[in-house]
Amino acid sequence: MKLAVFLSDLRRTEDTYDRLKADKLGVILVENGVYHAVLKEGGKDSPILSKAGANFYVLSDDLETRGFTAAQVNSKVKVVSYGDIVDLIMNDYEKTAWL
Amino acid sequence: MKLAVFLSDLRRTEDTYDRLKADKLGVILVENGVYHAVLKEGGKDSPILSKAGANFYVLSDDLETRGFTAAQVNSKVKVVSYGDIVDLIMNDYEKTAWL
Amino acid sequence: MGVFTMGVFPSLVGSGTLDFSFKLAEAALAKGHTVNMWLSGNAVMMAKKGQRAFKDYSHLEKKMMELVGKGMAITVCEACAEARGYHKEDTPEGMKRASMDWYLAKTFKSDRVLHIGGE
Amino acid sequence: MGVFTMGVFPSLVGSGTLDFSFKLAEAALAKGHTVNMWLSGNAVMMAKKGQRAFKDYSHLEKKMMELVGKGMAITVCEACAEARGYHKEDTPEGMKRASMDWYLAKTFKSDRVLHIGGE
Amino acid sequence: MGALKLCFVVQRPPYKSENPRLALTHSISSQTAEIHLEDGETVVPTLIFVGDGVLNATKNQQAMKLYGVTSTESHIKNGLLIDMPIWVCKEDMERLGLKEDQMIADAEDMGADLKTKFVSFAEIQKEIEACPHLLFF
Amino acid sequence: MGALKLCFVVQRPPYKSENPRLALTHSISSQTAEIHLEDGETVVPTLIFVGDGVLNATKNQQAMKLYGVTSTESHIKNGLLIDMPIWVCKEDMERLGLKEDQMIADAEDMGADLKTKFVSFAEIQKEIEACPHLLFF
Repeated sequence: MKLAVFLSDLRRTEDTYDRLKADKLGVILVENGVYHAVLKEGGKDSPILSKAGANFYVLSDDLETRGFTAAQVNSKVKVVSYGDIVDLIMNDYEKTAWL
Repeated sequence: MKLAVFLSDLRRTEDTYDRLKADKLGVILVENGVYHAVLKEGGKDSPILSKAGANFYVLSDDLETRGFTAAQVNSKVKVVSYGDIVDLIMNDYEKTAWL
Repeated sequence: MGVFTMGVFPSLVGSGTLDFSFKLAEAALAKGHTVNMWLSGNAVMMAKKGQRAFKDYSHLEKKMMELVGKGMAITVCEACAEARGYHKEDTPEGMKRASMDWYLAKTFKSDRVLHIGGE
Repeated sequence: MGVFTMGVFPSLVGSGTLDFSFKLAEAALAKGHTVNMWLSGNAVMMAKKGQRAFKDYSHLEKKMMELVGKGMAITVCEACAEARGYHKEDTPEGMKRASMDWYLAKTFKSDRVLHIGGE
Repeated sequence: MGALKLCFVVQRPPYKSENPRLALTHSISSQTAEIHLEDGETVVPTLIFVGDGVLNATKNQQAMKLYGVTSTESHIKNGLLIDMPIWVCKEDMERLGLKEDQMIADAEDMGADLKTKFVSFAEIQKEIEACPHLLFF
Repeated sequence: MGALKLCFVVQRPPYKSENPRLALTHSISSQTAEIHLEDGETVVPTLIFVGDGVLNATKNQQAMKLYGVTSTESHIKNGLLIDMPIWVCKEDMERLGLKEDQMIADAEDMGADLKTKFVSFAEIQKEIEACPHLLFF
């Protein structure tokens, strides 16, 4: 399946993300999920970004709301707009999971 | 200080609990915090219960609401009623922290 | 162009999730998609007329009416609203109340569903 | 006997935190303590008259009036209520509305404070 | 024309918020979704408890007695009564130290034929793949 | 007679919920608590950001521009303007990789004299011990 996963928190209370598999996986970081794209906790990338084979996206509005800019975003992650997220949902992936 | 800490969740999103120190520390498990008193995740006690020198309490109403009984409670933890919690707050500790 | 249905559950005054949902709906409408929105649980707060606008809180009633004007179907969970004391007469114009089967039936007719659950 | 003030913030229809707060207040009153309660943020939902009782949700209006009858002072955050569309006329009898300084002043006069924050 | 499979996946413990309760009430409402659909169209839910969500399916919950509110247990039993498949992840029960005899196995007391299925995450993954839309709670 | 010290401790990131915003509005309202108190009685707050709560104190937040809502940044600056001590935990900034130049250091643009204090957790622990009542958000 082609699955777009939304993450909206810095600290997760589920482990579904670690277990779910998809042939094509998109991970869209929104709200407080955007911190995974910019923080280096203990000098390291967020473990969220180590999911093999996934494509990572971060919502630019939610980054800027929190005082961060595209320049600070991890190179694994693509900065996107609301319109881009619509295209990801409607064209690139078949289903979504807000974890 | 004499501090009563309330924990109401199974998965914590703060690390204040691990860092706060008190001369006398009471840890009162309520709502979904009661799971720390009964679950043995991976066969082990909850890490919550390893806080050195603390006294642990669990609210009986919230245990039973979730299908557990006093018989299942970890021996480190004392089962208490709402009335007991009032006494802990008013008599045994000086201040409270709901984390 | 497709049919996109969003289910919005955990949102509240002062939370970013409702803002996110309305901005995403707006972007989907702008691209020509059909958009349905189901507000349930705490998100039914949108069903209350007379919310006072403070700069400290996002105030979405105007945005909601704009999106309804652009053709978005927006429905709130009737029981969730009643439990919170939001009655029929509180519901802003253009917004419907229904039971949960409305949402499930909409998912049947949708190309994509984004169900925003969580706490 | 002491003065005990609770600040209740994150509660909602369907959450256990309001239930917890009211039961704890009841137990404190039963032991002869003076109890103050401040409801802020989402917990202001108690300020709304006409919440319909469903078995699926805890319904605390009756319990609240009982505790007020036993002398508990219960006040909700006025701005938080207005932002949610709960106006003065929605407030059940015996319950007050005030600004946040009411709560801070109560903590001044309290032997113990339990501030229930979190999300 | 046809049936739509929907996965309702509950990942969090009960009672903190309305979240797991809404998964139950929404999945049960699939029974009446047909009034909005055309002849022969149905919505077919599977309700899945995974991660800490398996804590929703413990038995002997006393929520009604102690707090006057319907327990998650009675909702799950209502689900079985209307023949809705209810799955609980075995690995998560094991991880949390929950035994099968602590869990809601059936709703025989209410006259339900269907029983709870204790399944592996691999089976849940397959069900998720088979559903066109996913509703995570 | 006398001053009551109150610690407001914010442990979680901004914007998910009202939580950090309420810490700010409540601590700022200590300014007017005197109307309910007797002559000479005051409430003296310290607002502390700890753990992930330090993320509230990043600068250049665009909440007003993008979502039409007051930023946590502008609330913090209002706090400095009324001379409320605002403390941010240094160890947590370091752990999250936040540098001091990314943080709100002052509210000079608004005419405030007071500056943010970047402190160790040991100092926070001492302040918590010195306050008769604690308000964790």
